[in-house]
Amino acid sequence: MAEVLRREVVYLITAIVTVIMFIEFFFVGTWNVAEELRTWATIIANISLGLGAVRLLSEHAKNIQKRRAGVWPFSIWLWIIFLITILSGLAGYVTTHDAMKNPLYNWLFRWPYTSLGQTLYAITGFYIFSAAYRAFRARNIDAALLLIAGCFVILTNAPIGGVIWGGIPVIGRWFLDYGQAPAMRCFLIVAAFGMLAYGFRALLGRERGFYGEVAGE
Amino acid sequence: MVKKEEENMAIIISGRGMALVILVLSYILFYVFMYLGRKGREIPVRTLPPMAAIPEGIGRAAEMGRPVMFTPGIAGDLNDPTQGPQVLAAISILGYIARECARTGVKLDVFMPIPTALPLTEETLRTAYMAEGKPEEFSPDMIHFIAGQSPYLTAVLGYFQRERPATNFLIGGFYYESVVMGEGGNTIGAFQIGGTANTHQMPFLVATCDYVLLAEELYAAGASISKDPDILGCLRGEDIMKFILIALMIIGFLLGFARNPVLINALRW
Amino acid sequence: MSEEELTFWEKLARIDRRVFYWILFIGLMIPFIHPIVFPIAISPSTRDLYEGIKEMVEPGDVVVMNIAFGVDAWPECMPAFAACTKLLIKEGAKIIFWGAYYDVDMTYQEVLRRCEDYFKNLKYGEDYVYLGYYPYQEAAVAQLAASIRSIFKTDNYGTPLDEIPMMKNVDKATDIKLVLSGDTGDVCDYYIRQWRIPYGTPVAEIGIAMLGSSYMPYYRSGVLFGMSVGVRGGAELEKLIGEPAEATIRMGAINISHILVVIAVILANIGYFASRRK
Amino acid sequence: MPYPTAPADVFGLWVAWLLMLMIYSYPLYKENPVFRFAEHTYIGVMLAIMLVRTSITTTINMVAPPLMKGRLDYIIPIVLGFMMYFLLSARYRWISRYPIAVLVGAGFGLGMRGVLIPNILNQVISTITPPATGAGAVDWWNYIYIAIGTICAVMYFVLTWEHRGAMGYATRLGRWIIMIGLGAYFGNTVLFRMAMLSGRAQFFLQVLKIAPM
Repeated sequence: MAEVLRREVVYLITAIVTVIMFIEFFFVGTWNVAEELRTWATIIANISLGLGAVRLLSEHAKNIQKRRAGVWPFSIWLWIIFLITILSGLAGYVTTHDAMKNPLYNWLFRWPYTSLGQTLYAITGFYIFSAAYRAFRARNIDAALLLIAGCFVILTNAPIGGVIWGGIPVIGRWFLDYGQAPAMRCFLIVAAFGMLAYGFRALLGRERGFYGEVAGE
Repeated sequence: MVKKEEENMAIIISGRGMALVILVLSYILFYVFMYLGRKGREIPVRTLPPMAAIPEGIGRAAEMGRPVMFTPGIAGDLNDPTQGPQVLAAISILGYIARECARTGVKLDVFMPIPTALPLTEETLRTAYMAEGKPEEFSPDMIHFIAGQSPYLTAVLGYFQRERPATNFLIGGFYYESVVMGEGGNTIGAFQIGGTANTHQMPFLVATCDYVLLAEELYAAGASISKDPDILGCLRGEDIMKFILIALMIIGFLLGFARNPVLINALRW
Repeated sequence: MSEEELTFWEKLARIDRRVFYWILFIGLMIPFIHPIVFPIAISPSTRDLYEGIKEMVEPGDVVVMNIAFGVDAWPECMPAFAACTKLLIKEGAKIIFWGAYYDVDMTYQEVLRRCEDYFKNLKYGEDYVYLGYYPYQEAAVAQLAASIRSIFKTDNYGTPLDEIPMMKNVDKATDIKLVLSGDTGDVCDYYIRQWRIPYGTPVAEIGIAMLGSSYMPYYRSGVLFGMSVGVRGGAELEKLIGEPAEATIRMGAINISHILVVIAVILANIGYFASRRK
Repeated sequence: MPYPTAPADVFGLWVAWLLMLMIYSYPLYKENPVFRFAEHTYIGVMLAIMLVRTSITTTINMVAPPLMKGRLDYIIPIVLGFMMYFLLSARYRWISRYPIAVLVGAGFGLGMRGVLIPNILNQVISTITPPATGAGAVDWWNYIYIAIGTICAVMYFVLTWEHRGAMGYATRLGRWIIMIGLGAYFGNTVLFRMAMLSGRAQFFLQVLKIAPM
C-alpha cells in the first residue's frame, strides 16, 4: 500500500493534471479547474523557495561550524546580510504592507541588489568576447559557416559595418531575416516532438527518471 | 472562452483541430512503437556522442582527483511549460552521471537553483548511490541551492576557481548563464558537456562545450544509454512524425508555386 | 609545445583572455566621453512595429506595456521601451503598465522619468495606469488574458480597478488593442500562446537583441506584428520618432565592441592557420 | 536616474560602484577574497529579497483575498506547498512528491499543448506560405532556401534511421544550415551583451562624474 502511495498515486496525479490542461485547451466549455490548478502550481512553487533557503543557509552554517578554509568568514557575512535584508523587508511588510517602504530594505534593493544584478548580467559581455575568439575558427566547413554568419551579423548590428562596406548590412540582414530561419524553425519543431514524447511517457508513468528511478531499470 | 454564439455547436475550439490531430497522431505512433519495442522489435538509434562522452568525462575527473559539476540552468520552475520538461530530462541524465560518479568514487557537486526540483534531485542522487551499493557516500550536501539567477551564476563562478572541477555538465534549461559558465569552465580547462532545448542558448553551449545535446537530443539522451524500449519506441514515433511533417512541407512547398492555399487552410483548422 | 617555441603568429591564437577583457572594458567607455555617431538604417521589423502602432492605435485605445525586463537590462531594453511609450502617447493611446520582474517599480519610475515631457500633460488613472507586479509565469499571463481582475484587484497604489476611469470596461484580452512586451526571457511566448493565439490580440516584442533571432519565425509568420531588436532597435525607434536619446549614443559603444570582436576573431584565425601550417 | 544627492543614496551609489568592481575582479584578474565577499553578499541579499517578494508577499496576495471570500479550496495549495518541506524528514520524504506531481503535470500539460500550434503548425505554415504576389526573384529564392533548409535541418535530427544515400546528403546540408543559424544567432547576441556591458562602463564613468548621469 505504501508503495502505491509513493509511486502510482504520484504518477496518477501528474497524468490527471496534464489531461485537464489538454481538455481546457481543445474543448469548448468553461474549465475553471484548469485555471485553479495553475494558480495552485504557482503558489506551491512560491512556497517551496523556503525549502531552498533552509538548504542554502544550513550549508553555510556548516561551513562556519567546520571552519571551511577560505570560505567560512564569508559564510558568516552571508548570514548577517541575509538576516539584515529579510528582517528589514519583513518589518516593512508587516508595518506598511509594502516591504519597499522600509528604508533599509529599499536601500539594499536599490543599490547593492540592482547594481550586482546589472553587473552579473553584463559580465556576459566579457565571456561572449572570448567565446567568439575561441569558437570562431575555421577548422572545417561547419565552423567556417558559423564564423561567416556570425561575423556578418556582428558587423551588421554595428552601424560601422555599413560604413566599412555597403554590402555587409545587406548580407548580414539576409542571415538575420532568412539565413537563420530554417535552423530556428527546425529547433522549434524537433524540440516540440521531444517534449511531446517525453511528456507522453510521463503521462503513462513510464518516464520516471526524474522521480529518482534510474532509466531502464 | 472566446467562442461566438453561432459556433456553440462545435466541440473543439476552432483553430485547434489540427493541433489535436497532431497530438493524437503522435501519441498513437509513440504507443505503437513502444508496444513493438517491448515485443522485442529492434530499433536502431544513432549514438549521441555527448552521452558516450559522459564516462570519459568522469574518468578524467577520477584520474585528476577533482570533482565533477552538474547544473541544470535556471530558466524556469517545474511547472514552466518550456523549461520544466527540460529540467526533468536533465535530472534523468543526472541519474546516470551520479551512478558513474558513485562507481568511480568521484565527488559530484550539483548546483540546483530551482527549489521545486530539490526533492527530485535528492531522490535521484540517493537512488543512484544506492544502486551502486554505496548509499553511505550520498549526502544532501552534494546539492548546492542558490536562489536567483545571477547569485547562482556568481556562486558557480566562485566554485569553478576554488574547487577546479575536472568536468562540467551544463545540461537543462539555460538562460544567459550558459555562456558565462561555459567560458568560466574553459578558463579552468574543464571538459564540458552541455545540453539544452532553448534555441537562444544553443550557440553558446556549442561554442564553449566539448559536446552538446541539442533540442530533442536532450529528451532522447536516455535512449542512447539505456536502450529502453519505451524511449526507443517514442523516438521511432517522433521520427515518423518528422517524416510526415517533411512530406507536408514538400507538398506545401510545391503547392506554393501554384499559390494553392489548400494545405495551409487545412493546417489552420 | 612550450611557450618559447611559439612564433608571433601562433601566439595570436592563444592570447590570455584577460587582455581582451581589459581592452574591451576600457574601449566601451570611450563613446561616453566622446560620442561616436554613425548613420543608422531602419530594419523592416522595426518599421513594421512603428507603422503597426501608427495604423492600429486610435486615440482612446487601451494598450498594455509589459515590463518583463529587470533593472539589469535597462541599457538594452529601456531605449526601445521609452521610445514606444512616447509613440503610444503621441497616438493618443491609454497605457496599462505591468510587469513580471521584482524590480518592476523602479523600471516604471524610470520610464516616467525618461518620458517626463510626455507624461506631464497626462492624468494618472485616465490616460495611464500602473498595476504592478505579477508572477513570472505562463499561468499568470493566461489568467490576465481571461480576466485582468483575477490577478490585479487593485492598481499598484491600492485603488480598486473599478474605481479607475480607464479600467472601467477593461478586463479581458479582447479589451486591449495591443501588447508591447519588453523582454529578457520568454514572457512574450506566453503572450503569444495565451493572448495572440486564443484572442487574436496583436503582440509585438521590444526586448533584447537575442530574442530578435528566436522571435524571427514568429515575426515572419505574422504572429508578431513588429519587433524592435535590442538597443539597435531602440536607436532606430529614436530616429523614427525623431528624438535621438540614449540608444543613439550607446551605438558608439556597440561600434567599438563589435569591431574589437571581429579583430579578435581575425587574430584567432591567423594564429590558427599559422600553427596548422607548421 | 539623476545623480543622487541624499547622503544615503550617494553612499549607496559608491557601494554599487565598488561591488561592480569586486565582481569584475574575477574576469579581469581571478577569483579572490574581494570577489568572494561580493559573491556572498549577493547570495544573501537575493535570497532574502526573493523570500520577501515571492514566498511571502506574492503568496499572501494570491491566497488571502480568495480565502477571505470563503474560498476554502485555496488551503489545498498551501498545504501542498508545505508538503514540499517533508524532504527534510528522512522518513516522510516521499510526501514531497505530491506537490511536485501537480507541478510536473501542469508543466507537461501546458508545455505539450503549447508547442503544437506555435512550434509545429505555425512553423510548417510559414515555411510553405509563398511570397506575396508581385514578389521578385529574391523572395522566391528565400522561399526555396527556407523550405529546403528547414526540411534538411529537421532530417538531421532523425535519430533512428541511418543517414545514408540521399538522406546522407540532405542531413549534411541540414548540418550546415544549422551552423549558419547558430552563427547568426551568436552574432546577434553579441549586440545585447555589449549593450549591457557598455551600460556598466557608462556607470563606471557616471559615478566618477566623468559622464553625465
